[in-house]
Amino acid sequence: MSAQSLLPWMLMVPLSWATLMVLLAQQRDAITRVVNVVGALVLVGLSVALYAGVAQEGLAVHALGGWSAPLGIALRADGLAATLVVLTAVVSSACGLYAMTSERAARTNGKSAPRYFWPLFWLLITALNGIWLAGDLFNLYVGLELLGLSAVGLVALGGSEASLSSALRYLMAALLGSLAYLLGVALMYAAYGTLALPELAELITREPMTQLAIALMTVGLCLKTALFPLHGWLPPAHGVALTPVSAMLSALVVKGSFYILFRLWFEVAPDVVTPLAAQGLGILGAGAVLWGGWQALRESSLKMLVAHSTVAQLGYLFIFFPLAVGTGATAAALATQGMLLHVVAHALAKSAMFLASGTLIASVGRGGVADLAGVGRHMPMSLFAFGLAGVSLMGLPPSGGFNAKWLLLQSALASGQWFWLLVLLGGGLLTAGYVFRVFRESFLESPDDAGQFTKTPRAYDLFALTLAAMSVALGLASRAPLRFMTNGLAVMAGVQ
Amino acid sequence: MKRRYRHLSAGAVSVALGAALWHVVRVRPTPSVSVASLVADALPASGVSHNVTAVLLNFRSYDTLLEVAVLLAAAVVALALRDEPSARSPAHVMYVALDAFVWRLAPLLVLVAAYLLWAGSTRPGGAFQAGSVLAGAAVLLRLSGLKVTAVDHRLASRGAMTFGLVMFLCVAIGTLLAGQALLEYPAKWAGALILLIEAALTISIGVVLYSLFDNAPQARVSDRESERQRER
Amino acid sequence: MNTFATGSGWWLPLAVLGSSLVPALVIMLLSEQRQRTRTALNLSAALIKLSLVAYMTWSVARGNSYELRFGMLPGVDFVLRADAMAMLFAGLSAVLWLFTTIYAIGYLEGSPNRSRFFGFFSLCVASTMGIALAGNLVTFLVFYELLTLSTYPLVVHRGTPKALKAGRTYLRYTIGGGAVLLTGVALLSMIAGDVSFADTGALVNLIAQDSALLRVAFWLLIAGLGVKAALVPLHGWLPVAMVAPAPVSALLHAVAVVKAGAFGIVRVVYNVYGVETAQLLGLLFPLAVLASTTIVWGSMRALFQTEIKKRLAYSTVSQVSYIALGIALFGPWGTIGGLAHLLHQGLMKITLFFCAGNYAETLGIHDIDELDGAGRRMPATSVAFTIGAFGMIGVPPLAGFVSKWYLGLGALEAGMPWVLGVLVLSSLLNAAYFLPIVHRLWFRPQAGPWPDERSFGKHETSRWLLMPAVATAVFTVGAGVLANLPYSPLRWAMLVSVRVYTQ
Amino acid sequence: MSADRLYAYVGAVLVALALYAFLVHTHVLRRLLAFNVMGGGTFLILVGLAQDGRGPDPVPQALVLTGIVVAVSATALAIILLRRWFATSQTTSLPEDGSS
Repeated sequence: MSAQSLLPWMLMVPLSWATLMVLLAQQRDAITRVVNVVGALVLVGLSVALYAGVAQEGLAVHALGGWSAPLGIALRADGLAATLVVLTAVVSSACGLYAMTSERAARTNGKSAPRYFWPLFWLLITALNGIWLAGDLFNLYVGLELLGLSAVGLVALGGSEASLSSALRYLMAALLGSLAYLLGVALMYAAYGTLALPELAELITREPMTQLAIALMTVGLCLKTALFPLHGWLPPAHGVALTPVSAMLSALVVKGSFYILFRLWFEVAPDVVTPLAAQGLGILGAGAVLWGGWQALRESSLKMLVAHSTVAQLGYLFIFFPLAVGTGATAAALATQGMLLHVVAHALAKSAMFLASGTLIASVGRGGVADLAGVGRHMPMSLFAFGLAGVSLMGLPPSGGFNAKWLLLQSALASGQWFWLLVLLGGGLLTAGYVFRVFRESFLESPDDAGQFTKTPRAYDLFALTLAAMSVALGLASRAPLRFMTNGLAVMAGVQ
Repeated sequence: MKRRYRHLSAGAVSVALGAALWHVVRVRPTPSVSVASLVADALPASGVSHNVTAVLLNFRSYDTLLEVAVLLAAAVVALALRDEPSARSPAHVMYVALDAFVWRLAPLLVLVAAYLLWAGSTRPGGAFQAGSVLAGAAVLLRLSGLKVTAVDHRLASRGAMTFGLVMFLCVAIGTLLAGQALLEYPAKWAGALILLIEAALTISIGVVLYSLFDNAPQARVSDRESERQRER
Repeated sequence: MNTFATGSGWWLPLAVLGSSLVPALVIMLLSEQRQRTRTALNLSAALIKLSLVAYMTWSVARGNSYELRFGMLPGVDFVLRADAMAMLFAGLSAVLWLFTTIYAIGYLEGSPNRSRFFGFFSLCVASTMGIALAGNLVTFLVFYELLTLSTYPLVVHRGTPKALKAGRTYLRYTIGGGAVLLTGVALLSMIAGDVSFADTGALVNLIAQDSALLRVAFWLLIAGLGVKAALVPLHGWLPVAMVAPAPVSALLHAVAVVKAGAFGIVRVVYNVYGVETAQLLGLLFPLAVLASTTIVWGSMRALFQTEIKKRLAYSTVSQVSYIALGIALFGPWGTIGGLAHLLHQGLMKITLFFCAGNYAETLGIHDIDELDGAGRRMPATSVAFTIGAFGMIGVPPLAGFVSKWYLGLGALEAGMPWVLGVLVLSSLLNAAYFLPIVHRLWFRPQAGPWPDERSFGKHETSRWLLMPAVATAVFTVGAGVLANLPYSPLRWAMLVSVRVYTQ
Repeated sequence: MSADRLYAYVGAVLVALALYAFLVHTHVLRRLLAFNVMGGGTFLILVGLAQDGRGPDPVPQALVLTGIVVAVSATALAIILLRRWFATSQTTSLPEDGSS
């Protein structure tokens, strides 16, 4: 099965599973569990096969419907897309298994698990794979919508009043963002007559309609990636949702719109975007790092703390723009490698942290950070998983987060922009502030903690630990994956 | 944000956007690529004679596939947030004229839907328009108090909702298994396959759009109010 | 550069690291009751590590070296290399870790959270080994930060609000220092690419165009390392961290954390910059001044402390700067003095901490004025304490004297006679704050009942606690008297110094 | 000034007006209506600009069809969430916007 023939299966499998799950919604727990596990295994297997295929054959392109690009839509998979597909498969499988375990645990002690979780779960994965592999501007729009709606649905499944209001706020932001993006697509089609990304990359010139289109798309995608000051919708949505849902939202969903922004700025229209605009995004990113960190420091609920940390960590991704636009080839290459490694390392670490936090909250019974006193003795492994994930988020070695911060630092130094160096370091210290704040609470030995911790399934720790360990292991060997991820990217042309 | 401040900033942003769009629209773009001509050339091989339907269900059929998934996502969330049967009140609106006409009108509407579906291959029409007409008919029947089976958690209703997507997937996976590219219909079967998909989609879209109307939570203020009073 | 591990005998450094990483994870998973398995695992890990390090030291002395290298980052390799300098610190750590493990097993008898403690304890030794064996600056940084992460849970092990507050200060210093060190390493890597410890002096040809950046990078590195090496303005965390249990404070002050900082400074001056380049850039003199002020400042503050562990903490602040002073004295004698003191101070200080722990554990003594007449009650511990104290003062023929002697020679050779004055002054100050304690131990009658006495039958204290203290005291005497034996600390320091200066 | 160009101008005005309404109103249903009007304006621009001086082009019309279906499902989802939210909290605006 060549990579080119594997591409459509990356979409057909999750979409078929989503349909299957709608039909199986009423069946007994055992059947849905088996089907889901099989689905996860097939998804991971196929994505690894795609990764290997792209590694051998390079760029894989699949013309859908047999129609070549400007007429039909093409699925494209380069190193970056293949890596993100594997990342999606791994993180969503871990979150899915976590959700399955919590469903079984909820059923055993009488509570009812939210119905119709699984169709939305598989639709979310379809949308993500659709976005990573898309080669067409309008197809990205439909992918973004599917991503937005299934994510909002998953947040709303929480059932509480707070989850409804945050789902509604999330939907409002998502809709506005998609419309801004669609307006940009409309202008691009009017100006160039085609929607296929490779064709657009060749045709594009710097003229008012294109600049307005790129600006609109950037605003829309920044709103969907919750860049500071447009981040208001993210903390409540990620903080209130079910644990596996918030893990997938923070790790993958916000990265989808960022991935499109990266493709737009660096693959399609590198010479339309101005260094000034990039500095603007960088300053907003710096604002996100500082504001998100500050909010996380003062947050009293654990999951909201982790959600604010997402806002802060996304700020790092936007600091990449001033380091890569209008700077030398080496600085741009280092910044790109740093940013892409941060996308992967953050996805692994943040999902591990959310799963670990969910386990701690389930065991303590209350969601506050202050309520964690003495949990260190009863739930050592979840705390250890939280710690490992914290190490990667803080950018302390050995971890993927550290390597990403290292590359961004090198790029800041190579391009002589000292300001971003200070922001990166300051962000790391802020992150250390709120991660160790959680540790300080949980190491505290409260005398009266005589067994008021409820028993939680041991499997929870396994999933959180695996993801956290992968993020740390990435720290030891990130040269090969990075080389694979970045070859063929336009921004790396100068260095390869 | 104080109200006045909010108005001013919103006004500024909208005026800026409007002005930018206006400025950009004034100049007539001259793109070098014309996909319209490509569509015209490839139309004979698409299995339908109407170019929009050809684009929708052959050249860019992948978009349509994802779009049906979007519809299904909304329907699934509607099902998940559906009121328990006990809390559902029969939305019965007493319009004498409506009652008199509706049971004569319904078969006509179904006929119109069938026509729209059939016309899709040669003239503007197709699955979405036909599905909407069907859903409209169902809503009219529901409003006039006639007993329309609810789209609830039963397998039958969930089956009907996903029927269109299932057929679409079967065709798509079929093309893959036959060694073709995804959704690459064999030349001589293209027309038939498109019609098959369209028919299945019509039913599913009708059911989904009706379920989006029917499953919306009833906002009966009465007992909700008392419940919130006790809560405070 | 292929990414697979390369270099001769690459598995040996990995085995040394693995001998503490693997037990760390296994112990973490052990349930609290499995006390015997945990002790067996700890001791066997320490013994395996000791034998591996001994073998490597023996073969490194014969000239061959071991290296593990693979691609960690674009443009940066993960390198573990066993050269003479590495075995110096690795040897010290392996030996003292064995004793600290034994001591910790005895000390934590019956207290909660021991699996967590020993898990992070082994993680800590793994990072110390990593620091010793690191082959380039980035690998050193990786293990340097891992040390911070693995020591924090040990400092806050007791879980009391006081311990957590100390932990917070500890973190503020070490994480801040880490960020400064990271900036220095990043800056240096930008200028000179992947900075390896093997090809020292590579920076000399860079002096021409960016000597200013080299200076900035040097002081960033020294500031980052100075936090853990407790140089004056950055030593605040050390006394505060005394709230931790005794084996942890012994570990922090004699073996791991403080030495890591000092060893880092050694690596930066000798292997990163090379002594000649540092001299050319005029970096050694300010370093000597900084070290001297720390020595005097530490001793002064130690005078006024009333608690035993606080006094020992400030004594460490001053003693570690001897090492920095030795390095800053340009010339082989200064190097020998500095490196020898790195080993000797480890032996002496750990003896003192073991004894302080024994007093606290068996008699409940925490303050100096409660020590009256303890010599009679706990003779063996008090003899060990006295040996340690005399060693610190520099009384011949103990280890302390040897290193101070060579430091003196180095000062003369480097043309900085005022350093001799500093050495003499600090020795007097050492005497001023150690002799009163020794006097109380032996010549003062016991004044009333011991604060919280625990009897151990006919032994003065539990064997687990006594044996390490006595052993390290014997080592201190040995390092002094038998200084000329082939594998003594002094000879090894000479070997390293020869290799540094002939490269 | 061909008819298509007129659609584009009208679309631009609609988008601006709808954006103003979307940002100003706190009642979620009003914001939804604004969203639909803005969608309409965008579709007008999409078809108007693409066909300005080049005759009817099926691709933008197909895109508009897809866009409409997506807009319908998004609006339906928003209404369902709003009614469920109203049922539990008796307010028609989001918490931070305050009741108006």
